[in-house]
Amino acid sequence: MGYIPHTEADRREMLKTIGVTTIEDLFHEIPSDLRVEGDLDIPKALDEYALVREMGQIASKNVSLGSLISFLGAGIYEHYVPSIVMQLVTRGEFLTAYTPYQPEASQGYLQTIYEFQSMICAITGMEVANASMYDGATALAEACIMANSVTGRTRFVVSKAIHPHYRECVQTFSRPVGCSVVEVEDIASVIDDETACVAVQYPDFFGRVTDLRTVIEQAHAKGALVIVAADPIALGVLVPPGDLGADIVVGEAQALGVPMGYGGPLVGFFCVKRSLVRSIPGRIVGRTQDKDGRRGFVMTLRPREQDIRREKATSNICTNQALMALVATVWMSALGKTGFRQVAERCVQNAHYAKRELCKLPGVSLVFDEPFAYEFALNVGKDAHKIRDMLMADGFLAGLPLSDYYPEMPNALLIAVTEVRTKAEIDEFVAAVAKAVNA
Amino acid sequence: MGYIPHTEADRREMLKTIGVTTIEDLFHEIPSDLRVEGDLDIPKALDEYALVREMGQIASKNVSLGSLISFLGAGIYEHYVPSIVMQLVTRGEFLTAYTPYQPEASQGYLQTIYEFQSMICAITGMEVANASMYDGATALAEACIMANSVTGRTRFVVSKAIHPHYRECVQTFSRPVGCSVVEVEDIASVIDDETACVAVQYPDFFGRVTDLRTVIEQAHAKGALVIVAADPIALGVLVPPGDLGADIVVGEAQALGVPMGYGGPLVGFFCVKRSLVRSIPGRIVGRTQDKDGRRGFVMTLRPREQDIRREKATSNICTNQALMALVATVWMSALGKTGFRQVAERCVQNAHYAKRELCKLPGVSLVFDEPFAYEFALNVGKDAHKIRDMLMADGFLAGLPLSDYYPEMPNALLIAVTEVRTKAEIDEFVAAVAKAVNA
Amino acid sequence: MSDFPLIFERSRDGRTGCTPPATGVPTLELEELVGAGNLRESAELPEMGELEVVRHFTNLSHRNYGIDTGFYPLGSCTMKYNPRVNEVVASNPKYALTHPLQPESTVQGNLQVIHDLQTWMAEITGFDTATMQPPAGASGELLCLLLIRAYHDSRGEGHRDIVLVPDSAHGTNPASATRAGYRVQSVRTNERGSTDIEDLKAHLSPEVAAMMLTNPSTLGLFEDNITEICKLIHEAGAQVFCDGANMNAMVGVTRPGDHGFDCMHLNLHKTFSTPHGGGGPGCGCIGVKSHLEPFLPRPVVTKQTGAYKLDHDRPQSVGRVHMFYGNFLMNVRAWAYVRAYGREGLADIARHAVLNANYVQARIEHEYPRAFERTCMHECVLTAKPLKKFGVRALDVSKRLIDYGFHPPTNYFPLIVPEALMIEPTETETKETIDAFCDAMLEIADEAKTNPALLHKAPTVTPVGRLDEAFAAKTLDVCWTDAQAELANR
Amino acid sequence: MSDFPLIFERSRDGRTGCTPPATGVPTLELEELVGAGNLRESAELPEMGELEVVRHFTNLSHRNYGIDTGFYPLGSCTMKYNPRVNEVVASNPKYALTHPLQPESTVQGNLQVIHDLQTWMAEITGFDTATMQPPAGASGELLCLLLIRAYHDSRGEGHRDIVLVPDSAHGTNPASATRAGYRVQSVRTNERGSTDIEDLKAHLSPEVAAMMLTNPSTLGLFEDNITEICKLIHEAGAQVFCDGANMNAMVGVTRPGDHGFDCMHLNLHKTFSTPHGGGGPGCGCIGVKSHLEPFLPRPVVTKQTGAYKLDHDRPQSVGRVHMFYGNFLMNVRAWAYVRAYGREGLADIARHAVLNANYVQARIEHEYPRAFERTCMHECVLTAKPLKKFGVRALDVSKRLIDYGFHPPTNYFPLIVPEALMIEPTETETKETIDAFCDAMLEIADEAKTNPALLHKAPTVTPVGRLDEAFAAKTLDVCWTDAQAELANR
Ligand SMILES: Cc1ncc(COP(=O)(O)O)c(C=O)c1O
Ligand SMILES: Cc1ncc(COP(=O)(O)O)c(C=O)c1O
Repeated sequence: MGYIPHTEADRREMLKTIGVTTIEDLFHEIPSDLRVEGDLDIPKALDEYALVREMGQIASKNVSLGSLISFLGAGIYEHYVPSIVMQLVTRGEFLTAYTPYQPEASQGYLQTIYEFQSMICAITGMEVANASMYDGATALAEACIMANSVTGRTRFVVSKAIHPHYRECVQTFSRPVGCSVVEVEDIASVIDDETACVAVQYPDFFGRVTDLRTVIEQAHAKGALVIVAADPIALGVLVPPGDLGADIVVGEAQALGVPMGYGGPLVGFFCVKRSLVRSIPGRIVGRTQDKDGRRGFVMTLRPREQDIRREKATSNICTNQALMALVATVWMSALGKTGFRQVAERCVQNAHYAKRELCKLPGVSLVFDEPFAYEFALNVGKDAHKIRDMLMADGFLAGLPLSDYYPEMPNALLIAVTEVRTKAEIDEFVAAVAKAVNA
Repeated sequence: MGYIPHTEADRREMLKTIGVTTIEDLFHEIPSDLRVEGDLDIPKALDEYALVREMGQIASKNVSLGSLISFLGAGIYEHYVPSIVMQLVTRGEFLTAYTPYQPEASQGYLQTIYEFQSMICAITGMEVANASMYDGATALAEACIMANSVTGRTRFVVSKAIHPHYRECVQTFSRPVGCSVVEVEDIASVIDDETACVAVQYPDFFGRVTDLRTVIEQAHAKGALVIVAADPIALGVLVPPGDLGADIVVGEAQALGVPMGYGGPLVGFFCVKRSLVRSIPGRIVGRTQDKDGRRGFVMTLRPREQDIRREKATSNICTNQALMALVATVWMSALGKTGFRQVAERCVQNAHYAKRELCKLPGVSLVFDEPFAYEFALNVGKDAHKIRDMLMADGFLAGLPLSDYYPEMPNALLIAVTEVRTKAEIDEFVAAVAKAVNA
Repeated sequence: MSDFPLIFERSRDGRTGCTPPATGVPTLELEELVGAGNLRESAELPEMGELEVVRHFTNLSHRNYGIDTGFYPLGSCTMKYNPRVNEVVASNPKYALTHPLQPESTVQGNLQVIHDLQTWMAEITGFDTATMQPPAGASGELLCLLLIRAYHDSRGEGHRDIVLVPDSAHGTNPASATRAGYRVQSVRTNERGSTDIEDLKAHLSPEVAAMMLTNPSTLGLFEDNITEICKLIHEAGAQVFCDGANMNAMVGVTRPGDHGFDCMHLNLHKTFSTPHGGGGPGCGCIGVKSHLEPFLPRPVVTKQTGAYKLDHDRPQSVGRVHMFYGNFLMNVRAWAYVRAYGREGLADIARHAVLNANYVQARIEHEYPRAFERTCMHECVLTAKPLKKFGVRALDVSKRLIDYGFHPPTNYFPLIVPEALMIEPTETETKETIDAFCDAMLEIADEAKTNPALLHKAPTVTPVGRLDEAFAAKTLDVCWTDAQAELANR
Repeated sequence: MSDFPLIFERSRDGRTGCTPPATGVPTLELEELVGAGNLRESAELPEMGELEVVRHFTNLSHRNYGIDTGFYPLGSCTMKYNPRVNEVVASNPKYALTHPLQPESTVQGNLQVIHDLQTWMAEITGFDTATMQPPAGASGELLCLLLIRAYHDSRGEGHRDIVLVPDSAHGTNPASATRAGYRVQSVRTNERGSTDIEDLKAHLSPEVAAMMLTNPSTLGLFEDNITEICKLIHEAGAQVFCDGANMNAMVGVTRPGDHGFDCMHLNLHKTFSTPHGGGGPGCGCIGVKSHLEPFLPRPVVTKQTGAYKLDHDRPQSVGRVHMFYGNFLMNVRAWAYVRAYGREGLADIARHAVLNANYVQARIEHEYPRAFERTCMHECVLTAKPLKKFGVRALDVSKRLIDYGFHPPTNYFPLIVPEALMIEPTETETKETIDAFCDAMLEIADEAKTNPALLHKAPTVTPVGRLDEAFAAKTLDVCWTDAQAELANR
């Protein structure tokens, strides 16, 4: 198999033009002791048919959400994806293009990126969004580091109610550049004049909707930037952080039509106030025109980027998650203003119905009292891992045992309910939970 | 749900322009007693997510060849289909076009049809192929009727070794136009001066490869046309009927990349000698040029067709199976000269290996002695339906019990082995047959 | 720019593309296996790498107009949106990878789809039963006529050998009648665009087997006096077939079965959104009244005590009309389409199809007059006759539309309307799209008056200009050969 | 022609498209649920029908060049064929519909894919182990530097704070070094296009933590004395990182791990054919020698007694570098790609990539001289300097190539080559395609001499001409608002 089209005659003629006798000759600059002898220790080639079969067999060792009824979220969500999304996005013109360095040959993609940026701004209430980041977690880390370079301060105050993986990424990338990360529950108490930024999640990792106004005021009072890691689906109904005064809004946009894909490829988004536009990491597309005045789009503010600014760039990011941003763009277009709102409302209604029914079970209660959007921490009164495993046997992916990250919550499951769950499924789940907690 | 984009405002403005008040007004010419009252007795609408789930549930009542190892052929075959085929064919520009009545806006499709015609000619050894027919069976019926109009004769001599469904279609469509169908085993004996055509299958329904030269000579001697219903895969290795002197070659091209799809949509092909081109049914695409000499393609010889010639048309066919012809075209291009040959050779080798192994089993033998390509009738020494059902329980689709069509063969299974079966699968199958015939 | 290469022109000796699975079995000499003298040289298919194949067809697709690229108001063809969810459900391997000769117990899902659809199509059309076997509209017409023939035969009326066809009918109607062994007689259309009842009466005789009537007619008009017409024909002992290509005007609003028809055909690739695929596959369906049911083609899908069956035991059946059960995967799509609207939404299809067509008519009839002064149904038939005095024909208008980014309407059909422009916008188009189309039509009318050359030269935005059809018919190059390659290269 | 509309310009108040599933649950007032004062008005997304969305993106795709539409010799990017079978296997719901926080026992297939690939990548690159976590090349670079930093820290050498980067390096190298908290010092390239060893020596000091070396270099040249360089750096107590963006020259032929590197990154979206998707997703991978293994990011995929595990218990780990485990579905594709060639075929990739690049160089270097007089590897870096005297720049050549139907090569990189044209044909292109490209390059050289305006005006076949980048930076319209819509409509 393989994808090399050369015929024997092609090789012969090409070598002749080059002026060598064998392909080997072209490698003469590689010292012979550095050459691989014989074949690598890799399995043999598979023809296409066998390849598909083999990969199907490996896949069948997974239990997917095709056969489980899932209440698991924690940053990655199952949502309705219109059939048109993948069919449009996988068109070869999109799939096999690269970064639109040559704008005239890439107007299609450039326009979709401009549209992506605009829609993300509409959802977050911000003025500028970039073309995408790797994922929500690394986007948050980038945001903190951006706050460092904007403020010159090195202290990052990070809410403990931010997704643990987000916080881990912030830790990984902050320390090497000499910044310290303070993870706290009560943010207000620790903001000081050295604080570069305050980072909160909205809704937070536990699904809670807290009013951000106070913390934003407090941070701004100390000259710190406010970074909000926001869930785009929840922003279908919640006041957007831009309206509340956030300086930077980041997040994970997987929920906007991107397959869960075992956690990748995802697509982070990154928004800032217009005043911060020159500090934003990654690519941005802007509108322009050709000499006949025809509208066109180009990557703009390029001098921020690594290929031009090198060690002084706002970030090292180069390849981003453009295709997933396109997925989100088509998804947002397909659902539109009305459909997007409906998704969010239905998630909320489903989740609150599930919560009401679950909390009727003896020994089952909410961990927190605050209002929530469509995810909530449930105390199941018993070891959450055990309950999760029992429910798995009934065909449910019951949610995330929180003790994996918060040992102080051994009996808590983090449960997400999106619009794809029917009332019947929720009712069955509640019945299964009842059985499990009574077992 | 539904796909109607009208807003309330749209409707209002449009009605105003038309000059009526309600949409109802537009139906004023339909007498009120002919109007549907209330809703039809159709199930309620499903949203897209529910629709996909519901159709998935219905599908799960099938046992597909995804989970069965199949040796069933009898006119429809499981083959390797490169991934590129469906991904290219389902591009919207192809999928959602119609008949290329406006050639300037349809050069893409027209060229693919010209390429299809050319490749079918290359495989069959014929000079002209049309753009497609509904399927192999109706193509054979059309061929007989064409023979009737070309020769003015009304007697069709049809080999009993032609696929029973093909023969049934010939019967259905011949009698109304006043033609008689003679189904015989020994063709030579019945060809007479009233014979419009002789129809044979190649390889025949039982997979046998018989030399067509004699029958073609005999038919031509009596002034009858020879119609060969040919299997395109077998023509990867067998002398093409065009080389042997056939006048018309038809067949089913499903094997060239088209999903089995429970028998539809299929794609019939229809070839003739150049001298018969003006009698061919259906559409044909030909090369031409614009006034600047640029090459282009158009539907040609249109005056044969029903929309122009009406009751005197060569056929009533209008919509054909263009998309499936495109599938076949991409498939033939992807496999190419070498790959196509390999497919055919591997089918033959696999089938003959299976035959050798099966015939080693006591009580199991071939029904016929003639050479075959990749399908053969196997005497399993017991009721073939029972054996088939036993093998089904072991995960094998064992082939076709021939007694469904030939009551004189109660113990025979028609077994096809294509290139997708591995040696291991064949060996397992042989073992399962051994078990079944001994049970 | 040089010509877009044929795939054969891209071929290179010895190049290979996709590789079929390797057989692991011990092999023997091929000729021994298939018989001496039966072996051939490899067929001259192109020799291409995989990427080259991808590029060839991707770039060819760019040279093709489809509904997905723009407005396609091709009259009589109902070029509505082809929902992509239909493609998703139909590509499910549990449908796509089933073999037509599997035991019935293993294809209950398939049989349910067919049975559901039969039931729904009968309900929607007002007939007693339906079959999904015909692979396209024309085969549905022919099948209906075969049923009618069998019916007459069964009553000893086999001598009836005439089928009446309106002069406005689609070409498949007379062609199908011929295929069913009938003689065709033409019935005139009156000044309202309906069947001329006097002419009909004049044609009715004991030799008439059936009339084929399109309702709404190919003029886009609902047949006046349809009940009376059916009654007259029945009184003459003949049957009435409805060409249902125009069902999009009627879904959920009125049912041909209630009009008095004995049978009808549907084009699922029109009314029920299955994709046209560049000319096919279509998907036929016929609905029949109970007196025709015994003659339905074999096998019939039935439901008995919860299980679906293929009933082959149909002694009066006309036989088999398709290699298997019709274009099954198109049934899957149509099933999805019916359920996407459901009982509560189906009538909206016809309502908006008719709204859009009347809107087009209202917006442009001052330049392109209606053929008949009536409210149209799902399509309007206009005429470009007023432009003739500027040397402009309907075809010129059509070609010029391509330059404006639209697919042209159907031209010169129905035959009885001079310079016909048959415009079917369908219900899935927005007002803005239709407005843009109407604006273009009006602008073209202006151009016709002021600068007709623009129309005669059109289209200019396409990869080729107007093509020489006579040259094609004369050269008759319909199959690539090396010789032709040379010719093309000159 | 008017501008191609933005999706917002197609929006109409009240229009709806795709409908999410209806919740069957009893509902309450929304504000009660999410808290008083927390509700918003609906976000201003476009309001479109489904067909309009299909058309918008279908027609946008027509305004975009991809490998599937033509030759894409963008240097340093390895724009090879993206096999469609990879898309098929990766869209299997059993991969695509798995959640990253499912219990390990339910994702053994996923973990196997990752583990297999780790193993194969380590084998192909010659390192002891590999991780698939970085989502792109730059993140792989940064990760390697974080490992090096942790390594130095673990040995009490945390004071080392300089990273050496060749002047020819890709911009991500210095940027990543900064992100890892290092100061960057530049090392010169010598007259053979290799590292200037004297300059390197001059930079080596106890403060140097690492050198980042691209091999083959961004000049498309195999580093002279690579073993010696690694030795020198090691002697100075520093580590050597290999930028593996150019692995396509080496697969199966030579292994950076054997050259003396301590770690390297790969871009699976280059060497291993995962699609570039208009700028991403990429897929990184890093290979490391065993001394760096303790520092690998969490979690590490391991195999223990037949079961695959996610090992979080990595006390020396640098932490987490991706939200989960990297771009997993890209791993699925890369797995398929490796197995499509297999042990027996992998070396053919590099062999033909190098063949194609040298062929381009040989065919056009008389007009576009090589930057260095050497055999190139998988890409050749040429210069358009000779055309400068005709007022023509590398950019003009590139834009003119678009008119000939080709995607331009990389321009002006590496920075040390004036008027650089960095051409990477990849192994999946045919000789004919490459010949056509070379012919165009030569013709353009002629045009430059005889009619440079042709180049300055290029491209002309695209929907827009050369775009004003300064205008974009000045206006900074990066987000659609109603106000801008008005502007655009003027
Ligand atoms: C009025 C009418 N009747 C019949 C047909 C024939 O249908 P089909 O093309 O599906 O065979 C058509 C299709 O073009 C039509 O428009
Ligand atoms: C030489 C080199 N190094 C590193 C990179 C960065 O890789 P990525 O874009 O995947 O982050 C690139 C990509 O453009 C490159 O060409």
